[in-house]
Amino acid sequence: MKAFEYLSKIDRRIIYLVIGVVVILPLIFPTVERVRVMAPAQSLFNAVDSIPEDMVLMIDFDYDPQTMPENEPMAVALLRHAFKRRIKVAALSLYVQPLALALKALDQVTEEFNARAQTSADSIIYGRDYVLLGWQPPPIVPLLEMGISISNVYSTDYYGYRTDSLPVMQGIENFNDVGILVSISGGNAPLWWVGYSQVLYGVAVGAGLTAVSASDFYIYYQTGQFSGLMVGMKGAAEYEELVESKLQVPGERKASEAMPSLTAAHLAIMVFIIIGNIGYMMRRRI
Amino acid sequence: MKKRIPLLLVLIFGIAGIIPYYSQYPLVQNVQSFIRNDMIRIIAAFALVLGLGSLLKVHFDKIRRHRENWEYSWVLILSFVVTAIIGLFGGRTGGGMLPTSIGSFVFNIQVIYENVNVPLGSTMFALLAFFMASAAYRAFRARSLDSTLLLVTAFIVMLGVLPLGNRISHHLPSFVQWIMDIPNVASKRGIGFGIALGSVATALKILLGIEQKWLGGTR
Amino acid sequence: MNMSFDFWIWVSAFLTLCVFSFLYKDNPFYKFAEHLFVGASNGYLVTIIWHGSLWPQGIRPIFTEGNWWLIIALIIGMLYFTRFFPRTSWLVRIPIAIVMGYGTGAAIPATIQADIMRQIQGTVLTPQNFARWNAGSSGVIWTILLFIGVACTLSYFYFSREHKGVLGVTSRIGVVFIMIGFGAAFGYTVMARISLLIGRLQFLLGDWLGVLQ
Amino acid sequence: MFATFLITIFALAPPTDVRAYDRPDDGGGAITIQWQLSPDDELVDGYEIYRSENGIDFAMVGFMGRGRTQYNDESTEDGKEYIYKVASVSDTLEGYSEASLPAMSSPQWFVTQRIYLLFAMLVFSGIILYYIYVVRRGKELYIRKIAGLEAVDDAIGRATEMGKPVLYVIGIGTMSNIASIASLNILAEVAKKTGQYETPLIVPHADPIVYTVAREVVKESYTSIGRPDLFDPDKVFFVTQSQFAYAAAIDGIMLRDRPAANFLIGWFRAESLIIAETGTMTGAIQIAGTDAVSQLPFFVTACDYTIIGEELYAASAYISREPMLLSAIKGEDIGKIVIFAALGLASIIGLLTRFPILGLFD
Repeated sequence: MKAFEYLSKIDRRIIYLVIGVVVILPLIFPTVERVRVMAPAQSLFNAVDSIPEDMVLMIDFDYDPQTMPENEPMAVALLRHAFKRRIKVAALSLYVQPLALALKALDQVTEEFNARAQTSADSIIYGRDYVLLGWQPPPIVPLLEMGISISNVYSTDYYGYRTDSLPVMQGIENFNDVGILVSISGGNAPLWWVGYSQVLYGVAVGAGLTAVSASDFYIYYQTGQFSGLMVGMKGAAEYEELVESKLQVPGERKASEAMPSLTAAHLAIMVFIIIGNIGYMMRRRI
Repeated sequence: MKKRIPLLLVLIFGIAGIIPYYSQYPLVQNVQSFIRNDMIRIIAAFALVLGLGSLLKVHFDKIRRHRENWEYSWVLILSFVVTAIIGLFGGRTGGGMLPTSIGSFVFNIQVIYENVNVPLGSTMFALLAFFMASAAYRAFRARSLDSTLLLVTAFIVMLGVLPLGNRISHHLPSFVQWIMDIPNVASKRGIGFGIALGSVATALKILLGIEQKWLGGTR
Repeated sequence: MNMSFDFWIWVSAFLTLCVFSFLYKDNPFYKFAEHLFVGASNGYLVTIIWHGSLWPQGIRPIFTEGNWWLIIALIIGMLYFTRFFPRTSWLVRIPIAIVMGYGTGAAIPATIQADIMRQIQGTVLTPQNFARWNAGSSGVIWTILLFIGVACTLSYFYFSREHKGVLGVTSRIGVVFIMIGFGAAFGYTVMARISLLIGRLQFLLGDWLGVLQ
Repeated sequence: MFATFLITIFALAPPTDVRAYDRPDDGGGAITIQWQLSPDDELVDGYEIYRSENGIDFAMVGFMGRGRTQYNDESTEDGKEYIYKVASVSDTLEGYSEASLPAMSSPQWFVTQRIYLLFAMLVFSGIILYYIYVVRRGKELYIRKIAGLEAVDDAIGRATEMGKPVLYVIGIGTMSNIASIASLNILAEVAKKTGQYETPLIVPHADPIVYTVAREVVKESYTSIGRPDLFDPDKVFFVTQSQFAYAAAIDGIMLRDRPAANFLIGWFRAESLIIAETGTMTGAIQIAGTDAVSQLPFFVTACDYTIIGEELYAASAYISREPMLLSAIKGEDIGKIVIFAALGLASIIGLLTRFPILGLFD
């Protein structure tokens, strides 16, 4: 019994140290893990892949620094998919803080493609291949107004250009010209796109979710309100797998590289819970 | 007068918010676009600035009264002023009146955000992994049948989402997908109905002026 | 190990370590980092509000398009600031009533349609829903199980009658479903929290120290 | 007759029964064209849609792929008559249909398809208003006792026996969080009970406004049991607005004052982990209650009893007997019965008849 007495008195900081080491080691000595793609990520990939020529992929960046490590790999994988398939992208945000992260992700993937591009045809040019529409308060305005006119809400884009003068926005008037809207979010934004924009205008909605809120969003996936889901870093790794295997787009796969560490950490947490409960059972029986 | 006007406005604009679902008549749509674009969009921008005003007021009071940790309020105010100046006068991606680069060293608002806000914000939440590990060891107990069922499901899901889970048995990931699609959807949908009814009831009471707490909150 | 010599990478690394220092104990570095975060976030907020909304949509159109109505909208917006002056602080209720009223109104049909009607549609026992799982005959069993789960969870949150008799049984089954739902949420939340830590360590070890491949 | 015979040899069979009508429930400017598939549908690449204003010269306005039988022409002027033809097309051959009857697009004031949504909204508002009216006229409304509240009484009893204080943590919510307001009602009850046994009650806060309201609630509870002297301003205090500093401060209180009962009731975020963990370490009875769904799994495993989501609102209504809260709970209960009935009825119809019941909920 003394062993468990000691075990339960371990200082909190030792546990922090253990979990830190458990996560760091697989990062330094990575093992390659094949990621199995599940239905939600596959259906989102199919929905984005089947966007017609004259429509855009609209991406709502709704994550701030707090959930960036989970959401950014999703945004990068989605952008690689769109740019490789020459699908026009319109990016926006319902809040202020995510805008800088939208710009960060867009710049990163644009540089990746332009570094490899020889001709202007296969390079990514702002205004021709994608536009960052920016932010307009409050969320209810873009949610309802973009069904009538996108350029009404975002008359100037993030850089100050007139939106309807940009080549990418020619022929793109409202939600009827949006193939699918994917909301990459750490909060409830995907629910608003379903509740407001989809109910009123029938726009297809997909979502990239942090794993925390994911279990509450499956009810909208089961009814078909969400055309597909990326759930947590695992969902990002699945989408990265699809983009690399199906479209041969090279690029660092941050989420997939994290899988070995995630495995180690999950096992460690499970062991902690088991030890904790054994000690608890022992103490309760005496 | 101080109550009747706001309550009347909340009812009028509440009905204005309901209308687009039930009519797409061109006149109605133009009025809706006017309300959204030319009224609500401009007014709401000030609401955010209001939050900022009260934040600065709290920290100025803290400094004046030398309350605990008041020195750090200076850090908050100074960092706000510096980033605001660089952002407002330097432009969102540089190129404003204020030069935002000296030679190859760039310091526009985007670079500051990526190298100050991002590390601070994401590390703040990365702490949670440590708290989670410690709580897992010392707090998460199978105290009752309910919490035992919870922990067993959690173990299955935690294994199933990993590539390791797929190697243990390729049925495991599909079983986790089944847990998410059936029992999880059933319970979250049942809970969701209650929350949806509650939020509709609250919204109706606000519009009809029965729920007036939002008035009091601004005393 | 090719450590980075970029000034900003070192700033990010320093701030990351300031926040991690909270793990040891609350200290001046953590307090500095916390207050810097709030200050810098609001500095960015003001920048975007001005360059993204107030100037291009609110003030400039008055001169370029002569849209005089915007002046009234700007005045109503400025009523928010009356909150700091006790005598006129009731005026802040006007802009709040307009913005909150419209949002609250729009939320009612949206919630009823997306969170109630469509969710009922996804639970009803019909051949169409049986086929939704495209799992053949087991699709029927799953839809029935889903129906029972939703009904029992709903009965658990029924407050007008004691949990006795039939209602006692259904709410007990409801709790089983609720606990499985919480278990799923627990498992995913553990994944979420760990992923955030891995993301930061990928920065420290990769971009800063250059230890990773 | 002979001419048509020739055409059929060298041309594709045209689509039949072409009909054009104003698209319903829209803002005008659109005419819907429907047709039956051409008998040669497999050979066809698709269908071209032609429009004319005078019935003589036709211009192409749209194209739909094989197997499709409907197209929306969204470039029409309201109040103008149009006649349509649809041609089945393969790379060389074409088969023109008969001209449709003239059609004219016009806007509708009301989207008839959403009549069910409006009906549901009005019915539910009626239920809510009925209960507010009934409660205001003083009718007694029954709400079952929430199991969590018995756990609250046991916890206070245990703390009193051990002569240890009770800790009440209201979370980091503001007055706009419903959970914070519900928690204040429960705090009033806890203050009354701890006052009767003179057990010290510690209430740390993270929101200045909630703090000022809570202070009044505790003071009033003590005076309502005739013991205004029990109120100690050092026990109900504001700590900090920073999420993690608040959690760290509460850990300090738990380790220093060793409360025997911890109530974690209100709005929480990730800091709930730190608080619940230290509480378990000190061996206190812990009762949690929140509508923050993402924190509930951790409270269930870390605390002795958890009040889940809506139960918190019901508990606060049960204690305060406040008309607004009571009518809300009763109205929502009726709403649940309606949902339950809709599920049952729709299932019966869906199983036994061919009626497309799911369409009702679109």
